[in-house]
Amino acid sequence: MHPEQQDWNALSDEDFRAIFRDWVDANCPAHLRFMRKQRPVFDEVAEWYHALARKGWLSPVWPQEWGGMGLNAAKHIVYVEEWARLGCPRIPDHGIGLTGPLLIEFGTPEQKDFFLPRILSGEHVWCQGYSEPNAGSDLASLRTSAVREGDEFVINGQKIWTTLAHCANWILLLARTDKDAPKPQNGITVLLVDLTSPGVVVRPIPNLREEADFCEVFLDDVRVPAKNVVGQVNGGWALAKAVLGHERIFLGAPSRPEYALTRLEMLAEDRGAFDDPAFRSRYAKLRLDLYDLGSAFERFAKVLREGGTLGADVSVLKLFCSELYQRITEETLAVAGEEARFYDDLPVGSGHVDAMNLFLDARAPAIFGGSNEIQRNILSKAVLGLPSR
Amino acid sequence: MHPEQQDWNALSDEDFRAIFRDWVDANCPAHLRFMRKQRPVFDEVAEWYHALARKGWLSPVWPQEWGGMGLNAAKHIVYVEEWARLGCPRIPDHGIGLTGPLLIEFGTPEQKDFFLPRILSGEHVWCQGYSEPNAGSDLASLRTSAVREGDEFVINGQKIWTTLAHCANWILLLARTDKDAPKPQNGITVLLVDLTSPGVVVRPIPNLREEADFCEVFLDDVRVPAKNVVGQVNGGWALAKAVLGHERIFLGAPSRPEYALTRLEMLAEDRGAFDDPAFRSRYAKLRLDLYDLGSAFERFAKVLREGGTLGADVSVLKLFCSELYQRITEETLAVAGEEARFYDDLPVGSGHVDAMNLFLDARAPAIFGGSNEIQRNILSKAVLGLPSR
Amino acid sequence: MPIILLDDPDSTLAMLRDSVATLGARADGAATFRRRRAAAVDLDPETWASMAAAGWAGLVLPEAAGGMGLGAAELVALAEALGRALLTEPFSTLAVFPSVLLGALDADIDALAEALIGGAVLPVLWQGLRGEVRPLALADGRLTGEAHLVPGAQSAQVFLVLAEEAGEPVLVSVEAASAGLRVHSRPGIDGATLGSVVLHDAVAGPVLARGAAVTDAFDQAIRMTRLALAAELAGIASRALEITVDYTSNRVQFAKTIASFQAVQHRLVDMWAEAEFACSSVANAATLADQPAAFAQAVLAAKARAGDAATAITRKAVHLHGAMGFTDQCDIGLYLKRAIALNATLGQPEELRLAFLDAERAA
Amino acid sequence: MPIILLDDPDSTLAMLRDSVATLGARADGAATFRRRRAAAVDLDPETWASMAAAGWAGLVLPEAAGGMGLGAAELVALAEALGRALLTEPFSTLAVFPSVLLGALDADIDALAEALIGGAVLPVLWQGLRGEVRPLALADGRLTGEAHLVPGAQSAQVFLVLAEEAGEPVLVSVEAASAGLRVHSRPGIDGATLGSVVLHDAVAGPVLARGAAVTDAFDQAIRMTRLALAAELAGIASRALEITVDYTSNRVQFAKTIASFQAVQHRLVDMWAEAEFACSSVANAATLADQPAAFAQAVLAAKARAGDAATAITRKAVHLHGAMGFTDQCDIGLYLKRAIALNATLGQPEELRLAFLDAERAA
Repeated sequence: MHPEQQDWNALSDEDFRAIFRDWVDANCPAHLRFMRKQRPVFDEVAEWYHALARKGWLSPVWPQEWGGMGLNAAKHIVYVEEWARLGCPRIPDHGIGLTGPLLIEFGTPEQKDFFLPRILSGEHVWCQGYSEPNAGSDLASLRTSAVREGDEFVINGQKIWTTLAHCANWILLLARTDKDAPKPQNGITVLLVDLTSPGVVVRPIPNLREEADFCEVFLDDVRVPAKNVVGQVNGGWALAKAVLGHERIFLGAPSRPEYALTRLEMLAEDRGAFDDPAFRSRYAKLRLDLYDLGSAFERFAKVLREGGTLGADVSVLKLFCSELYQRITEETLAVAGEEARFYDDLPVGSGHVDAMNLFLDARAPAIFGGSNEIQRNILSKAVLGLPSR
Repeated sequence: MHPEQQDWNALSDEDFRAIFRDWVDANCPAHLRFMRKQRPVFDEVAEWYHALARKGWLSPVWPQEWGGMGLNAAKHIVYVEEWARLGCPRIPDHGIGLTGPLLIEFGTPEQKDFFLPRILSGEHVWCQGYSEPNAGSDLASLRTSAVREGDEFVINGQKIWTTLAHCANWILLLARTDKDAPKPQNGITVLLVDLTSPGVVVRPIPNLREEADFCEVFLDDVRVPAKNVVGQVNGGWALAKAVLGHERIFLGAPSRPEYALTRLEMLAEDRGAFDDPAFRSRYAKLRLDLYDLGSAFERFAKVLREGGTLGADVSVLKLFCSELYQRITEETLAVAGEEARFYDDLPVGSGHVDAMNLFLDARAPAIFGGSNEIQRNILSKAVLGLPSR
Repeated sequence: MPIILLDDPDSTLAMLRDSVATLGARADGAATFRRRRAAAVDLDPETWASMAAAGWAGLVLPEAAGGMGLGAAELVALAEALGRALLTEPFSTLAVFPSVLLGALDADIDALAEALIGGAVLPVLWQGLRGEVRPLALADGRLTGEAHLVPGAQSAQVFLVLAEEAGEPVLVSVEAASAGLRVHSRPGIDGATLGSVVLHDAVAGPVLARGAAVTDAFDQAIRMTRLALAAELAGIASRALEITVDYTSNRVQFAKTIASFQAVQHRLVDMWAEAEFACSSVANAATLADQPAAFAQAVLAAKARAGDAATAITRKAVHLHGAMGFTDQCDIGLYLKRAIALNATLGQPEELRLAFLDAERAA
Repeated sequence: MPIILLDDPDSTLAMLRDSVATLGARADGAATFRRRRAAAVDLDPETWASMAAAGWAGLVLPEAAGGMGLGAAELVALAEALGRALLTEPFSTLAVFPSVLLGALDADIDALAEALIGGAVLPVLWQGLRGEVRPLALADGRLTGEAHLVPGAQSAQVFLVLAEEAGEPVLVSVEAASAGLRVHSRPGIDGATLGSVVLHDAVAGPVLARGAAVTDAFDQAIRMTRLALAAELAGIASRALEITVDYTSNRVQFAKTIASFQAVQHRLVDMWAEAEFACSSVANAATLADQPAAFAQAVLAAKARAGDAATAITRKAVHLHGAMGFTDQCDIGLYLKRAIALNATLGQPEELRLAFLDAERAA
């Protein structure tokens, strides 16, 4: 256990919230609060990353024996809520949120000993290599191959939408190890791949905001030691699906629409839009959508708090949240009026409102993490039990 | 040719419009204008029906040799537009709009001689027997059977959603004459059936407004002379689809939403809603939707006016029109506020606004005449050419 | 399927839900709706009596006054269950409203409370025809004026009346049988008539409260009644969704069930999401009942959300029932009509949202 | 696929459409957009010159002034084609606006018209930062003040300036190279910079018009520019729909094309309907050009409709392109950005609709 740790779960939510908030507020640098950029790269937030690591608070859910805080779901929600409320920046979190939990659950002792400390130290920055050009929503059809040769796997293929790969040095890769598996998802393996290996080329893909949030990763005869397989060869599908767990609730956390609404409010205040009852009417609708997203989030958080597990129905939060985020940013452009012609941020009395930045960013959450159409397909079966014929 | 007839198509649209409007305005009784009831029964509008028949203006598109006006599509549009503008009531029109045109195109000389004059005189009031309990949108699966016995067909089965059957004395019936046809639509026949025949039972179905717009028709060993078959036995599918022609444009005619908008305006004026900019904003949207429905209607009318034929794309009018009608009536309930709790009409300075009547009526057009979902299916294939796999 | 999730440590909520289900099984809600509508009355006396017998008339009346003294959570559970069962007697306006109003007073309400608990109908006269607050005039112990949108006006024994005397609000009662009191009825969309009550020099009972105590009591009554309405609307929304899932899962067109079409599935998912949000919004309000400022806001949000959800879901439900949904014989239309009625009672969503915003921005 | 249907008795419209297609084939619109954006300039000089060479700079300038003297129908056909081809040089604001403004004057405009036809950039200074009308001050033949949202400010040879002199509106010109004139640029969402032009005692040319003649000319210029913008937006809407139909008809997920999923099909149909309505609304306006009062209303309707349609369709189009749509390398995002820019130019839909309503209710 890290010297700063204690049994956080034994505290009341309120006490934990106060302790966490006070320290974060005192230690998260002001220039990193409420950043315009949704996904800063490692170097931009390294200072804050290391501060958290020193405190032992970098990884909220890892067990304390591995340097995490060991928070249960209820405390994890508090952690995420306060993080958002204080405007802390998103840190490159695939190591903490994805690779770490996967290794803790399925990794060998050697894998844990080697990789986990290097995540906490920031030496290893991870990215997630799942999607491919023809396997976006439909992961089972991925084609990147890993062929065993002695103690190594030789990897060939291409990944895409690999978030922040250009700033990462390791990738958690899904690759096909059995082309003849009766069901396509049965021939997939999870591998830990050093991005500095020969044969790896990473190419950033600028997004609508002309920022490189994600990348293509080309793998050409890349050799990976067999000891870097996580779990069973050909058993990767279950692993890839297992790690989400209760964290699916955070895909619907109100933080993005909440941030966008404060920006809309700032712009509306500055432009006098609140004097227009027609705007007030539309704003009130958005405000109450956000308020009720909070109530709905709490409805699922309550399940976790009482020790329950979440069903497929939790993705209703993601649907509502992503679409609300879009609607808020669309209204912001309407309030901007002729100034919606500008690409850069709009000056308001006290600073700037990144109206266009948010509008464009809001296109993403309805697509990534399983498009909203796919979510609706899943919900129609898993929750409503609708027939296929 | 009826003594009052002339070659209407030789007139300019403007001239025809003026002649038609002046006579209708002078002759359609005031108490029948802008009726609350969307579908009055024959007796309620008999006076107006006979006036039109005497004038020779009852059936706009029938050829003049059969007592119609012989209007082309452009003039027909003028006819329908002025009819709506002057608030004339809908008359029981299945004889004029459905049976008549079908017989004129496909009937035997005897059928024409017998039936057409009786439609014009009002002696025969027709209804349309297409839908069945398990064949609503999906007509090909209809099951009412007609079995040949000598010079007669014996009919058994049930029809539903038969508009105004309880006030009709003849029904244009689709029945299955071949159960073993390779494609189900190939075994269907059109028959002219006297509703006063033994074995016919008509039962009205009250609708959401507790009015009997439509009925169930039960047919139990009903005997119909074989000479009452229209076209070929087993050839009814093509006939049933043929009669619509350019008249599909009228499913999207702006008259219903236009009427509803005047009601919304009356209520809003009386209640001071126009002083509320938030209402003005919503009203302006509805107003311009109606305005643009007019432009879109004109886009298709122009095709007809220039002698063209309409494609599947014309049903965009029906989609937009039916959904606009709904949105207008929903806004009317919002303006009604607490008074939306009343079922009866709402008093305004100069009369009454039938807010709830219109709201409930507006549920229908999105369903009948091919539900809006079916329309979208058809459009996605016929207009956008979207793939099936 | 969506439900208002609330802590239920001693199973009171479950018991209330069971008891509604029992009544619902006996008194078919849809049939009662149609019967009452045909009779042009304001409530179904038998169902109302059963509800009173179950103790619901005094559910939120303080125990000191002989009521069950239950709170927001119990009220919400009961009202949601009534909504689901389509038990459409005017519980929120004729049980909750007078209970909270009377319970908030520092006055002798014993006789009125006893009547209320026993199933007597005690409508409150306070609204104008447009729903605005419209006190009657009290002078020399006599009432003059009119009130509208009055539930149970035909069946009333006693009316509770918001009046003004010398510029100050007062609350008095008046016997329904008083000379100088007349009732006119109009049909309501949910099958119960709504009354207009016109008083001319009608003899009032003693003044029950006066001044700020009256306005405070009205605020509380309106708030709790809105909460009950929100819960009832959430119940209607959830049940209408279930009925529609059932119907579309069994109705076959083009050799497939309607519910197997993706466009229908996505629409049903959206309806489900609306119902979920309605339920969680009402749950949120119920859990804030002991924090007055937050509760006031939460109730506004819940009533707006549940009203929008219930009207939108029932409209879509009617559509998904196809031609059948357009008939009076199909129950789904009754859910639509009931949703419209409750949504329009004590504030439509737009108005509630603006009240929320005004309060928040004033804070 | 949706198109603005107009009578074309002498095939002028077809010729204009062909000529845009020819330019579009040579000057790749998407590539030009990206190049101009990277260079942080206000237009692509080569494309602009080609457009002028084709006669489009003076398309609606009266023949008497050396223009082509064409009308609303031709303007609409050309602008629609530009929208479809993603030719995003500021045609509406830098060709249509000054052409109509100058053409409406009873003044010697020959030199200015010649420059305009030849491809010179003559932006009009009249807008404040929020888009409102903000005349500069003219005194003793010198201009002071600032204008914003100015297209082509960096490339301008001459500015046309709305100013006030002694409380009266006047129109004057000023050389871009004048001492006392400075330009600041900010990036626009459609890849062209927008200028702020600040004048301090800059020497103006002779007064071109004064009083009501100036406001009338501005009204006409704004109206025709809005019509051109509406047509361009309708073209963007239609083309974005086509691109999306193609993409989804070829992109395979779960062993089916995306466009074979019913939910996607219905969404595409709705997008098509929006584009159809945009086209018919613009066509309606074009046919009313000779009826001033009706035309004014029709243009408001068309710009509102086409703006809503283009922004909604391109947003949905980006979504239907999935992750690909979120990349800058995919052209569909450029259509979205262009739609936003034009929609926000000279009035967003809400503002236009309210102007329509105000005019109608005042009538």
